[in-house]
Amino acid sequence: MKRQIPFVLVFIFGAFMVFQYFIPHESSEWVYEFLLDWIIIIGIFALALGIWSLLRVSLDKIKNKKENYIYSYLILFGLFGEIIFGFTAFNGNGESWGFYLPFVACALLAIIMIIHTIISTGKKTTFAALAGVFILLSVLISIFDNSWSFHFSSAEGVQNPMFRSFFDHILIPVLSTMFALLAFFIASAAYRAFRARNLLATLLLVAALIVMMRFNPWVAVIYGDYGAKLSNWLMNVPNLAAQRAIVIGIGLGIVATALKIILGIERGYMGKG
Amino acid sequence: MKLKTVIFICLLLLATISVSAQEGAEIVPETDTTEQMPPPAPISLLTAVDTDNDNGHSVTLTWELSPDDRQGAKSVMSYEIFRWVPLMRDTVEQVRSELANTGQELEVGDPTGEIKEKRNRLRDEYEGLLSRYSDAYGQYPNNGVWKSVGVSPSGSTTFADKGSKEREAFDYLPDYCDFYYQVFAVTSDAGIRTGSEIFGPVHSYGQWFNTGRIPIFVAVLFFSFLTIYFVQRAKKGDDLYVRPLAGIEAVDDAIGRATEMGKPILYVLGLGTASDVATIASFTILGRVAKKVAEYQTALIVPTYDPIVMTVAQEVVKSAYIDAGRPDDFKEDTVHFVTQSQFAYVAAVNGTMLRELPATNIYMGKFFAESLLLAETGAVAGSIQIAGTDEIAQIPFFIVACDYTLIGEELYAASAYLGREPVLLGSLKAQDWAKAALVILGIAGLVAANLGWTDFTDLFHVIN
Amino acid sequence: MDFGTFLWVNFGAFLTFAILSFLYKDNPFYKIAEHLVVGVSAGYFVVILWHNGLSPNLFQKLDDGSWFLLWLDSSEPWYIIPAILGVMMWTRFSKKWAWVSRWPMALYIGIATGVAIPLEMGAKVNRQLYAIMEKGFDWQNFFGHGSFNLLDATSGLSQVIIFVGTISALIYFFFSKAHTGWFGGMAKFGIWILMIGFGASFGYTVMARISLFINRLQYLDKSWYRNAVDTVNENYHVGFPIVFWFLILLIVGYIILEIVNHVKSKESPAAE
Amino acid sequence: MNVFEKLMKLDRRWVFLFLIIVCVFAYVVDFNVPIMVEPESQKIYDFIDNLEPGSIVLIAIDYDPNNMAELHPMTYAVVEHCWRKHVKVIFTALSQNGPGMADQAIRDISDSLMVDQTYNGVEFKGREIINGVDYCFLGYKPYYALVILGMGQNFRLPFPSDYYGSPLDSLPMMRGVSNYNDIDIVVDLSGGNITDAWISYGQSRFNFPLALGLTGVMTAQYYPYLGSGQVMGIMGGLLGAAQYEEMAENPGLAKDGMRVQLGAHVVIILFIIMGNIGLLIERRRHKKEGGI
Repeated sequence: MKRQIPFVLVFIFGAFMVFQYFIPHESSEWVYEFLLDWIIIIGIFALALGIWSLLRVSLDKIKNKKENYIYSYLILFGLFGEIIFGFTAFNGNGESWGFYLPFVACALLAIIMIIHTIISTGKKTTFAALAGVFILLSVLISIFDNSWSFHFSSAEGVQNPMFRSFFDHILIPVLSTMFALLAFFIASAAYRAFRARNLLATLLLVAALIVMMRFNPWVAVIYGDYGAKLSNWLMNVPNLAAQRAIVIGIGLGIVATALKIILGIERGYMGKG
Repeated sequence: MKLKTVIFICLLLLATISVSAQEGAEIVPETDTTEQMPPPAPISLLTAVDTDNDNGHSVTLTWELSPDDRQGAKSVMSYEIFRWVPLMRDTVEQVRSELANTGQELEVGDPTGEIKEKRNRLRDEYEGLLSRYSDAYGQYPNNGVWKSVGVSPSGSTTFADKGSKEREAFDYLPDYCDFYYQVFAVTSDAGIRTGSEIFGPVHSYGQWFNTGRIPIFVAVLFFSFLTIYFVQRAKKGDDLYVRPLAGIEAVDDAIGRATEMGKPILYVLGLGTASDVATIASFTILGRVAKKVAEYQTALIVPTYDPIVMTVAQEVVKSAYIDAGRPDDFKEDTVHFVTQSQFAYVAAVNGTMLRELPATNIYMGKFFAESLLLAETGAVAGSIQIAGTDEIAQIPFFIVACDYTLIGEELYAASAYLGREPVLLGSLKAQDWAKAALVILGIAGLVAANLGWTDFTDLFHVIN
Repeated sequence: MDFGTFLWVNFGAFLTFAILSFLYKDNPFYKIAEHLVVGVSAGYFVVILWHNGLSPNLFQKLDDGSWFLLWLDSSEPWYIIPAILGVMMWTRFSKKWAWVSRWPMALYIGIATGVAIPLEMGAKVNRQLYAIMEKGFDWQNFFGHGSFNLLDATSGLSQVIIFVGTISALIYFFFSKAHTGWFGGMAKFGIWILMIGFGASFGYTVMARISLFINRLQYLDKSWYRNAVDTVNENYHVGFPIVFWFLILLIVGYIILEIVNHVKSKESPAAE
Repeated sequence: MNVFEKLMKLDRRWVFLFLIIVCVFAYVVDFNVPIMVEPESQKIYDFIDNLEPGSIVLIAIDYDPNNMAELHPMTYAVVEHCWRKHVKVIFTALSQNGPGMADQAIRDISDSLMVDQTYNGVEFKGREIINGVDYCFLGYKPYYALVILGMGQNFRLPFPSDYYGSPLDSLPMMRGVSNYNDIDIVVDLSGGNITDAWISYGQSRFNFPLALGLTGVMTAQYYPYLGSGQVMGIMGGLLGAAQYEEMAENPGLAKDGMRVQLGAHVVIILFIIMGNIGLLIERRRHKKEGGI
């Protein structure tokens, strides 16, 4: 029973969605949009599980003092810091920050102390007492400080200057530099893999070289716009043929896999026990 | 493409409605203009029908061009379409905008519950008005005015008067109401115009089957039949041959290698969510890999990008350990969540690779720009790498940087290959037959196209 | 430039260098940037999904109901169902009830696969099939439009190559037939076409990826380095040159340390 | 191990180091990169160069910061060329982060117009660029295809007022300018699928000359439109921008970037060749040893 119901659900909802595609009527659209809303909401609820997993792994490292455990504090700091910023905002235009930063510090320390209370084996009472002190401090600040306040039901927190600074000066530089590392990796991958070991590797190498030469001004001066024409032809003829075949294959693969799942032929994705 | 065109023309129409609503554009009286220029000839044969294959709330008009379209001094520059609307429209619009305002007020805050109450009252009033609204359309030509619903450029002979299906939207167009239309040919001087004969009444309503999608329907039915047929044959014990795939055979060796070296295996499910079929296919592969890993007692690391993917992957790995008879060896943190940001995830996985030095990295699922970042770092760490993705743009990078790559649909075949269950191999057979059918249809269609038999090729044309 | 911005700009530059240092090898700076950004991005998504996902898609749908009636009196009470399903996901925290979480998962996967079948069949199979047969070969311009031009992508010859290429590449993907005889020949041609296509699209991407690095160079140059050397700049801050030289010192020091370590390890190979 | 084997198995960090040195060197040191002008970008330049003073060009800035490195230089080159020739410019930004890009470009180019310059032997006096006289920035509106269609009727339909809030009729240059008929050419600089909308909703419907500036990855995809005449010219990636600068004799951002591109491409190609030479020599040696 426990094991059968999920597969029945998969079949019912899957089959419905297949037929829904062919029914343009309003009522079928309504169900469709409603179900897609479900997916979004379930996904957001599941994020709690994700954050829990992230915390567990970090705490486990700290608790067992595994290699590099010290960096796990940075994860905690970033995670809780950003969450606190995202749910608080300054009243007025934010010209006065009041005791905002001390509050954030107290709240973060309180969280760290609570965590240590949970994971430590000795000294539990010391950590608990410290946690109590910091909680008290942050509660007091949030009661008596009028320059900022919590916002849960509206999105003022996203405009919080600290939230934006974290985004602009931590996330953006790191993420775009990570992306930019590709400039180097594409070079090293080309060096390592573009060797004429056999016919297939040679075809790969020659096609890539022709296209790369097209963007090299020195080569263009010698060959004229022949390189540009050749590389455009490569993209619009052999590449188009390759893509078309792959797309058709992928389409059939997706439909076959989805069918196997809806019909209950493939059950490997669902747990047992 | 056609659907897009229709949608965007309709959006344009909405914009014009809003503009004309502000200006309160009514039909310009056709006097005094004759002394400057004679009015253009009107359009002819105006017809309006419900738009086909949609959810209703839309009427399609067609007409024959005015003889003055784009020629001569009284050249027609555009056609303006008018629909007759009851006078009640202003009341309806007023209540609707008040209702919309309360929605905005609610977002600011509603400490006393007053706004909420007002909103409910307005909503009831609005619903009542709407039900009388459709009756008012029936009173044509009394108690109503002509209202511009859109402009179509010269040379066009069709226009879709499409409204919203949302009852509280400003352009809500009710179904099953009597609509009357008139189209004006307009010259460069907006005052000089000629109206057509009035057409009506016409209803809009939703359909229960989209005939434009029949080719897809047939294809799905045909393919489902093939799959079920071959799976049944496989169940009966037919021997099904599949040719070997290098990437799949490598998986077994790679797990063995990891065991020998005493190093872990890193399995990356990619950036897909659990709603991507590529990721679901990857789950089943993960299941097979995890089972072997459990048998060999090697370590497995599965960092995930999406919390639902993490949950499903945990289930999959856990049951693989149970299948292998080692439920106690399963640790929940084997599958862990990292973060939902693409490059932050890559940063973390890259760090893991250089710290844990896995013997084997397996990438299966949806990958985007990070494919090469992962694969090159994996190569630095000296791992054997096996990749499979259906993101066409990323396949070249995997081919270049990995030892084995499953191209496109081979990813979907992989779970059948790894499991070697006859039932799953049956579906591969179905895929092959479908491909053969496509090749034959493609050749036949091309021959038909060269001979100009568009009737045949149109059979395969999907109209949205 | 106020002091807060000064600190942030420098921190951004530091993180940029920290990530770039990964090219050499894994190091403490990279670890700092990596762990920090994992935490911050996870927190960022919690906030964004709360404000942009949960709030409009759930809370606002139920907010005209009252909690003691379990929001059943709201105008769209059926939105309680996804909320319940979401909460069912949380049964995973308990070992005994974890199986309940499979129901929402089954729903999720059922809906996703069901949506995919007709959609992918239409977009990937039907549409491509029609694209193959949509136009007959252009016999008039078989060798290029106007003049003889083999590199004309819309000439009849190119159309023939596209067609044959597509069919052969499809044949390469056949699973249940060994690649032998004429079938194997077609499959071989298919894989050639695939490889040429992959090579070309690889080559095309190089320029875009180098541009990403140029972007980063410009970022460091304009928003950071220029503040340190260009004293007339409105963003000039006396701290910038200090930080700049400190960073240079740090990098040089690290390089020297690495060289010393390298030499030492060569002198005493037994140490490994 | 001989030299060639070493070449074969070179640690990739040498590739990184070499690349980073060459890139930074090329970024800092100003050396001349020969640019061969392709006919596709020549056509755009010639068209704008032959415009009468007072003509109007519409420049659509449809890219995000991600594609800035490739597309920003095109904006700078084309707009400066227009303004130097006293051609008026209408800017639109149909991608979400476009307005920021356009705003920055307008400010920077206005500054550089203050200086006297000589391009292609013609001396241009520095002058002040005035909003509403020399240019008009319409700003951003969502649903780009709708906006493109709407502008075909009248610019005032999607944009009753400009980006800075002044009504279009209050701007001197917009008087008597109603739709694409009053515009000489549309230049779309885009890093995404807005280009498709400009072709199918804009050009094919309203029949104006359309020139494209695209990222390198996208370029090949749009060449078929050149053949069909829907597009009059294409600038592809940084190279296309550099070609425009070359024609205008006004080296700028693109040529700066092109130095880095050239350096990086040469390094990559050299390393590929090195690897293959190593492979070739090793193979030959293998054969010899096998023969004995």
